[in-house]
Amino acid sequence: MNFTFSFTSLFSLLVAFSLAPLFMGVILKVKAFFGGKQGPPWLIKYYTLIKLLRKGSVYSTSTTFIFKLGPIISFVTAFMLLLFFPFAGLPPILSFHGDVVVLFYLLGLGRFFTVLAALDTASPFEGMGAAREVFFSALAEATIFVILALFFRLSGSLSFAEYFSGTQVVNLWSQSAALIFLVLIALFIVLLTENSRVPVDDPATHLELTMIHEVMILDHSGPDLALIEMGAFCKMLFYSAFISCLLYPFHTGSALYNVLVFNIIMTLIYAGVGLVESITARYKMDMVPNFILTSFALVFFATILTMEFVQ
Amino acid sequence: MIHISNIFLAMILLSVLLSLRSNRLMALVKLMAFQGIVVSAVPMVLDTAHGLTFNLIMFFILLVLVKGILIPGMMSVAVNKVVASREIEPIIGYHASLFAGLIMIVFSVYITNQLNLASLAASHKLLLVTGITTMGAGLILLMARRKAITQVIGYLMMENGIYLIGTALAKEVHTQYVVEFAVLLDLLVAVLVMGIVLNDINHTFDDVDTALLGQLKD
Amino acid sequence: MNIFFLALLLIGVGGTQALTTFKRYSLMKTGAVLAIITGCSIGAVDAATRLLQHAEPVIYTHSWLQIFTFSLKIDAVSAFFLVPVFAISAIAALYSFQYLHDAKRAAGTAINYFFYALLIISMALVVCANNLISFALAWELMSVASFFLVIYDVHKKATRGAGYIYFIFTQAGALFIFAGFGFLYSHTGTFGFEALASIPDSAKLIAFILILIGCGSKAGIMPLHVWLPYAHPAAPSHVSAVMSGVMIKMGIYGIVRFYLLLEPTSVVFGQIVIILGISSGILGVVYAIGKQDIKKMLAYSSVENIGIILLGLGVGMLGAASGNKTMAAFGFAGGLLHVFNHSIFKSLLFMGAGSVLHQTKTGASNQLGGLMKTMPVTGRSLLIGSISISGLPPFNGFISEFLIYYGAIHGLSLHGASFVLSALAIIALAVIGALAAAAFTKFIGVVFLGEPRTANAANACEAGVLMGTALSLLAAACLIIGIWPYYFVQAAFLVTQAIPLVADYTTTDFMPIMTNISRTAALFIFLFIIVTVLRKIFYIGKEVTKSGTWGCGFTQPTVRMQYTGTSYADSMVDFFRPFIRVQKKYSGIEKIFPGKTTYSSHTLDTSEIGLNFFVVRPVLYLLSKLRWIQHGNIQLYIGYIVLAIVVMLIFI
Amino acid sequence: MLQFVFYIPLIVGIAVLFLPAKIGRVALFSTAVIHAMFTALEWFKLSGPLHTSYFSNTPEGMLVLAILSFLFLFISLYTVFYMGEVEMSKEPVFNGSMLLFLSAMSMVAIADHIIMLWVAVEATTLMSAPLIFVHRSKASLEATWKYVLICSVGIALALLGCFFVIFSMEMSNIHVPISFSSLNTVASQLDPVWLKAGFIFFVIGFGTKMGLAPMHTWLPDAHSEAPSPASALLSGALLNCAFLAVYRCHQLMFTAGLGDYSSKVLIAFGLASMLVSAVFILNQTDYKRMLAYSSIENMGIIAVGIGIGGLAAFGAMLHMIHHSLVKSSLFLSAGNILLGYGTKTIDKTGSMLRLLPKTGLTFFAGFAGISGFPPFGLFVSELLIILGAIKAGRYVAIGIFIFSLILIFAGASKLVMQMVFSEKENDDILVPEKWTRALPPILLLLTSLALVIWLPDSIYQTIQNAISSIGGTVNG
Repeated sequence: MNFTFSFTSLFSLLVAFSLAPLFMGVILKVKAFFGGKQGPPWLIKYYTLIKLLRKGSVYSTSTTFIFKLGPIISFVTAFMLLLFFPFAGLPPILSFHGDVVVLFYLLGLGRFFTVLAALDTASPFEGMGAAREVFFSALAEATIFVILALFFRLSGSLSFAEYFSGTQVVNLWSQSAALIFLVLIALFIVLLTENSRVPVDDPATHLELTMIHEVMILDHSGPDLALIEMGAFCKMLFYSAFISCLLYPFHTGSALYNVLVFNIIMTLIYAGVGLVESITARYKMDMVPNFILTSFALVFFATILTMEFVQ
Repeated sequence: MIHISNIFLAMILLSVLLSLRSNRLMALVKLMAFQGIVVSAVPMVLDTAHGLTFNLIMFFILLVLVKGILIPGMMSVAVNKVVASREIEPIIGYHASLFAGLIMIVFSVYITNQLNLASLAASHKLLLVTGITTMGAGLILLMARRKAITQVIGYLMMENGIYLIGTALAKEVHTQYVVEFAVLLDLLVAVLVMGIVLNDINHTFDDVDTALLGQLKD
Repeated sequence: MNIFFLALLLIGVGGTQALTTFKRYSLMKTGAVLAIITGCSIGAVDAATRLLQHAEPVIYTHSWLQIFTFSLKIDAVSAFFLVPVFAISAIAALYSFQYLHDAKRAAGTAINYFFYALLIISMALVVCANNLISFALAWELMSVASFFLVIYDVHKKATRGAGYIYFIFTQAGALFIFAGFGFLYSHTGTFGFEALASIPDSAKLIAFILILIGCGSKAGIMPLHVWLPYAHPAAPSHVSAVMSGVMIKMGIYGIVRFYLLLEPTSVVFGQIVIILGISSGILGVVYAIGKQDIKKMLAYSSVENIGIILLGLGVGMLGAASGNKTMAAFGFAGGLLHVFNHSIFKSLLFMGAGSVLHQTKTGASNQLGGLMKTMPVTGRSLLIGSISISGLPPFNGFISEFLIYYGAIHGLSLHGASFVLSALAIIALAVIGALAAAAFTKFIGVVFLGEPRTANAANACEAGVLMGTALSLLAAACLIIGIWPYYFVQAAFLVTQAIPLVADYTTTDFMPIMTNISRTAALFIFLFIIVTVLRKIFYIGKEVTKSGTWGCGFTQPTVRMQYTGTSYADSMVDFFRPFIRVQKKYSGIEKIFPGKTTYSSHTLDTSEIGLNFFVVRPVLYLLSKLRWIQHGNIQLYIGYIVLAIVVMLIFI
Repeated sequence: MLQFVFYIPLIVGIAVLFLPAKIGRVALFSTAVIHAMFTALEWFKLSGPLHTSYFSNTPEGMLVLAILSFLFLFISLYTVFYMGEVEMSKEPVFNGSMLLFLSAMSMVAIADHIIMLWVAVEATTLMSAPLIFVHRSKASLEATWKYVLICSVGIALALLGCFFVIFSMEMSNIHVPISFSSLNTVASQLDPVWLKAGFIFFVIGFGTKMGLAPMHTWLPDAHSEAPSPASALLSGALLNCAFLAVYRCHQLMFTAGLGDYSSKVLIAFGLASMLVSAVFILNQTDYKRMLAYSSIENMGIIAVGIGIGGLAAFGAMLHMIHHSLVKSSLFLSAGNILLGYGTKTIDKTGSMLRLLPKTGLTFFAGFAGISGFPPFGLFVSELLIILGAIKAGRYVAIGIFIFSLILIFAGASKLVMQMVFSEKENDDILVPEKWTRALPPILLLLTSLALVIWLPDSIYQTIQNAISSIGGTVNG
């Protein structure tokens, strides 16, 4: 395992991590803008976190230790992703050949416990959310792994560090731009799915029956909920960073400049998510699988195309 | 001598055809007795190399005793016990059976001519024709009639036919009387056993119609 | 070899003594369990040391019936399979001590132990068999023994039906294997294994396919898996644990062994195996999601895992045929390690399910719930088992799946069909993994979490200590292999060296990756502990209260309102509808004031339906149309004879 | 000395017909013992030379004789106890016929002269007829009638076959005694067309007796209606005798260089038998009929094995031995079941493990044996036949072979499981089982088991000698 404890790596990680709640605020702002409202303050998510961490909790009598494990594991797994990710093309703190498989499976572990925690409450609504969560993420998983396969086919690499910080980078500005373009669209769909954004899920709706992720954490409160929120920020951050690294060739140029560009692109991506949320409505539940399968079809198509491109 | 053997063979064929169209059991039994005697006599009238030996004559007597007297005797006892002594509604009608018998003759002539039997004398060829016809007619009786007794008669006829074919094909050197006797004994016991079973069937079912004997099936 | 025989002898003694002492129930059980565990432990330790010390293969031969030799050989492959055979059997025996508790069925229990011992012995012989005859003999003995184990509860109609289906599949499978052996024998002219590599390629393929069908029916490859969901629920749980954990792996062993012996060079072998792996894996897990009986669901999950194993082996075969070392070594090693891992967590899950069954008297998950509070040991062990079987880190299932991924991803550098199949293997693995997580969150969530749905479930209490011990041992093994996989991975790679292409594959080629994974797992645990501590700190001095679950405004929640397994699975099952049929019965609402309505659903197995519809029924129909042959009419019978003569004379 | 094996039972049998039943039982068993002793003498070549051209001790004949003698020993033992528990009005006839039947079968086993063989086979039909109709029920009468008539017709055709074989010799102007041993020496000079014709009639004639489809029609009736000891003897020994006759002719054909043709014929008939038995074992309602069809199947397997030759021929011979042992054990168990439940209908049996545990055990073990599971011998023989068949390149044949085996297994296992394991409504048992009646089937099964673990060299040698004349070898 490559262990890089350079200042820049740590710096980029910390910047990204600490900005994650702010980026979420961007989405809210964009939505408010399109709604013709002023919207919450930019730092709303920080306030929420602080508020939650200061509170106590109410636990359902139905629950067991799993209910408490859920937030911890979902946060830890999401956070671990960040340790391996080359923010702004800077070498990540940790990386090894094959780490992507481990990381996506760690995300799966987080999901496993989130779902179990939801089922632990004996609430029919949370069960409903859990069922949707596992189903949709299973479809998204297929897309992710096809992307990994495609990247291996293109560059022979199997870790985030190799994708974005080495010599054989995967990027929109390379030979296989057409393929990467397909990947970008697919990845954006996965981002919407995995982070429970419109049009897959609507975290802001008031009817629990129509939610996926938000309904699963109904019974969590206090620091537990804060952990879940932070996990969600990390995950969103990770996917956005993934997309941004594909969009811009960070492996060239100076670190500071890269971090700056990176954060701008990140803001744009979050704004894009907000834009999508503002102008589309949530799909009917039975339309969602088709939506996710579109992403799968795109990347699978791209992978098959490599039979022609890569010899 | 040739003429005599031909006459004998003609008589056998006649008995075969008659038996195919006969519907009275008693008449059938009598035909069988007649046929048995004639068949027994066939080796005597054939032009054998050795002529008439003592053994041959003894064996003829034995054959006549079994095929002409003992077996028909047993059959007639059985027939007398049966209430309905006619064949009613045969599976294949009498005319059809007769016609089948005629076809059988043509067929056996055809077969005999087809076979490359240069070594056989002309009389043996005719014997072969008769034998095959008799055997075939026996099989027809077995398949076409309902009464168990008629089937026994069919069996006997078939046996006669095979015996004739054997006589036609095999030269005397190979037939050893011990063996012939054993064959004859088997035949006798077979008919005896069939007779006993027939008797029991008649007792149990009040008839010897094989239509009653169709309970064991899958 | 002597130690091996000593182990078998002890196991055999344990089994046979049960038959003689069954009048004294506890004595019989103690004797049988002790002897079997001792024998198994000796055997397992022997096999493990043999494997890790690179011991030279030992051969034992004995002349049999003048023309045969009964030959056994323990090489790395055998030893690798021997370890789970003995180890899992020992733990299941421990578990059975309290599981079989009905003194009124003393004779039945004794018979069960006898055949249990026979099953272990025959499985050990299967993996050691060194020629066609020994393999066939051991294989058939295994079938007989397992059949009798399945029909332990013979007074139940469902059990008899299950035994019947199993019996047919096992015998038909054996005949296919024999036919495959026929092809091998016809080209080598000997019963031995030695010359198999030299037979022509076409013969290799035919023989391999026949053996694949035969072994596949034992292993539960998708269209041939029909017996599994019947037999496993019917059998007592320690038996299902051994059957599902170990016995079905004998099918895999057969495939591996004959693949290694045949040394094929064509890519077709790998392609066939991958395709079978994809179908078994994906459909198996979808059915597992759809089934609500816990043991049935676990049975389908076995089908799924056989699919994963086949994916690994198929990737390995493809790699070996294409000359891609990484692919060959990692694919094969991953498949083999998954054999080992699956034997651990599947037996854990089956025994855990057995404990649930034992305590609540029902296996229908929709009747259960909330058992985590009343059965903590079982619940926690099964939670670990479920995470492992979903292939999630830091548990053992992930290690083997990772190896397969690694192999398959390196297969992407191939071209044409091999490339597409590698890609498909990766996608299949991903989908299987995600759906397995769905299946097992359902399993844990519906059975152990939430509120109990029936009185039986509410009144359950923890099963016996020995049962709990067995479960905990296996759960611990899952975690240990997940965090320290070195020995196990090394063992799997050692076996892989039997493939000529990767015979020189050394520790340095794969160990760094394993180290990385192990460190990642450790990092995860480290972070987990830190966050847990931090969370504790945040709660210091805070008010923590208990309350009912938030019902989203609904004020009178009942336990029946909980999401059931059926509803949890509904949308996923619906998605795979062409391959899985759900029979729904809904009485509907007819009046303005609705009366009592009922709803029931039942998942049907498409392969079973297909087999029934396209094979069994047409054949039976055709044969039933031939029953007129035995019409009872004597004239007709004589007609047959005449007909036979005529036909024969025509064809003279 | 050789002839004693049929003289003694013949004489004792005739005597028993007129003696009281009690003495008859003793005579039955003691004759069985004496017969076994003579067979052993002959087996180990301890007796003096032969003085006749009608009989000879060929290896295949000795094999059949040994099986017959061995089975008869246990079956007579069983009969003695069986008779003690059932009322049979004509017991002397039954016991006497058993001995006469033994005599006839022994004669088949040692016959060398073609016509003498024919005579002996026909005699077996006639001697066994009384065994079947001893109950004189409607069903048994019907069965006997069909048995006697169909077999007589069939065997009469075999006589024609004999004549054709003789004629094939005359066509080529050869003059040797018409015994198989001397014919084999001149086989290559025989006229092939007539020899083929002779073979056809031989196979159809003796095949009728052997139960090869489509001439098998009498077999299920006779075997199911006969009292169980007789059924055991019919299935275990008689079928082998008929097979021996077919085998002799196949041997002659093979020596004459017509082995290809006769092999094809045997395989065709064998497969037809297997398919037919598959048709009727599925959905069978009568367990004795099921066993009877299973005999047809196994005779088919033997025919296929012999037809394929090579290793499969060895398998076929082993199959014959083990099938006899296991099938007669099954029929004896069936006799116990019939005594216990008083019915042959499968639906009316059940709960055997509880009601008739020993019989249930032997019946199920026998079933496992007949289905080719180890540790019983049919496992080895079926495996050998499959291996041999593929080695010989008979792919289609082995496909049908395996297909039928699966069907038969599927059909039979359902029925047997229902009989042994299913719950019976009431626990009425007419005659409770006894060790004395359970022991012979157990011993027969154990013999099969023992022969799998250790096959005596003399049996192995005998089989090898027997199959060497049809190109059978254990080395492929």
